[in-house]
Amino acid sequence: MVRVEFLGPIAREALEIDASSVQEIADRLREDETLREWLPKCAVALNDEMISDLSIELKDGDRVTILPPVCGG
Amino acid sequence: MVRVEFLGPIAREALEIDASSVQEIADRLREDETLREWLPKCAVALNDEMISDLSIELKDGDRVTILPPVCGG
Amino acid sequence: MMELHQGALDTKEIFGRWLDEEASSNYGAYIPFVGTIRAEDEIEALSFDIYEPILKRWFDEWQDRAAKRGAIVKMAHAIGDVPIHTSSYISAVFSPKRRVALELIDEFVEDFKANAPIWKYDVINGSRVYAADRSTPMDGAGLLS
Amino acid sequence: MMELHQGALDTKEIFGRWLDEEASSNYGAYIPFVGTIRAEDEIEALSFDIYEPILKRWFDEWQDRAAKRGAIVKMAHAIGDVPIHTSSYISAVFSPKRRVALELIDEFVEDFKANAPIWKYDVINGSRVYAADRSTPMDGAGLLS
Repeated sequence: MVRVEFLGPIAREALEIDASSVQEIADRLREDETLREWLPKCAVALNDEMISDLSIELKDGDRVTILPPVCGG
Repeated sequence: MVRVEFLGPIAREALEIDASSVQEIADRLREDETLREWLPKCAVALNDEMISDLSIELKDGDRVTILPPVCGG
Repeated sequence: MMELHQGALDTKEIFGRWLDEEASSNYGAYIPFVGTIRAEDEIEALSFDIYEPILKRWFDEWQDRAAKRGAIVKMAHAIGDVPIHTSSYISAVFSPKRRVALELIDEFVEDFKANAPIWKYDVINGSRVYAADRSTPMDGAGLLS
Repeated sequence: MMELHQGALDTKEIFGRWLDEEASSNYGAYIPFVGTIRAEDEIEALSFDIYEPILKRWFDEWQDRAAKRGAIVKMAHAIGDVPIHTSSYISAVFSPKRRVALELIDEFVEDFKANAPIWKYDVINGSRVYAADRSTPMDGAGLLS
């Protein structure tokens, strides 16, 4: 299982998803109406490292983090 | 008379020169061997205002200041 | 050094401590950037969420980039509520040379605004409202859409 | 505000005082630039001559330029000897906006280096040697040559 966590203002509990690639995570999250507005604006990290490739393979215990638009300072 | 003052590292006493324009000051200072190396690198102020025009006329009591290369900070 | 503090930063303490830390490092230029909460609209404070593991990686990469130019960076940020007219953010560059310091502080602060995993909320009548209009998607956003 | 001090600057005092002066001015960004004397070659200190009337005019023009962008500038400089690892120069920008502050501090510091009427000397074995190799002719230099 892969744990998907939502940060900052996305008021959502973490999900446990059975997925073998980032692409499969994308497929699953797109089905979720409440995420439709967030996904185009969100960056993604895998085990706390920013990623930019859907083809990355996932293994059991991986952690995917969804990061909405930021404004530090 | 116009007073000509030399700032910073130019180790010179001020001069009193009878001159009616900045051009005349330039003519006088160019005669001075000890200033030959300084003049090409020096900026000029008239009554504490930076100037860039030789044709400016001078009047009695004016103060011309010679400013060598700077390095603040 | 990156440090996170609950609530408003003690700006003078941080400025002075960083100065002391590098007092013998022979840096010729020290440029802190101090961000202070402005009174705007009806907010009484801003509030911040921070995701520290990714912020730490972001900061460590900047430390490496600064090191290649002979410089170092430091950063402090507030977590939670920060009242107006107090400081939420200080970053700083120390460098032997003026030009490097001036360029780095600009790049560092701009990249911080764009890519540090920090979320800002207006605090109005005691409740937190996400500052969506002032927030920007991080580099690479939209991967899953 | 422009201030000249005999000898090394009390950097923390100046940073904190300027911060306090603008505590209610609603500026969102405060960027000081702190210049510190580096240990190089065999110098024990640097020493500075300043021609205050022209420095004051230069500074006042910068205050006007900053005001047009909603910002203010401040500056402190040492007169006379400043030992290594102590500070001779602080300038600062306060601005409502980050971008203006980052651009102004760069322009202000660079123009200061180029055009502030200040002369620098190395102090070696107690005697002052003009730092000719590090000094630059001011804008308009050569008028009389």
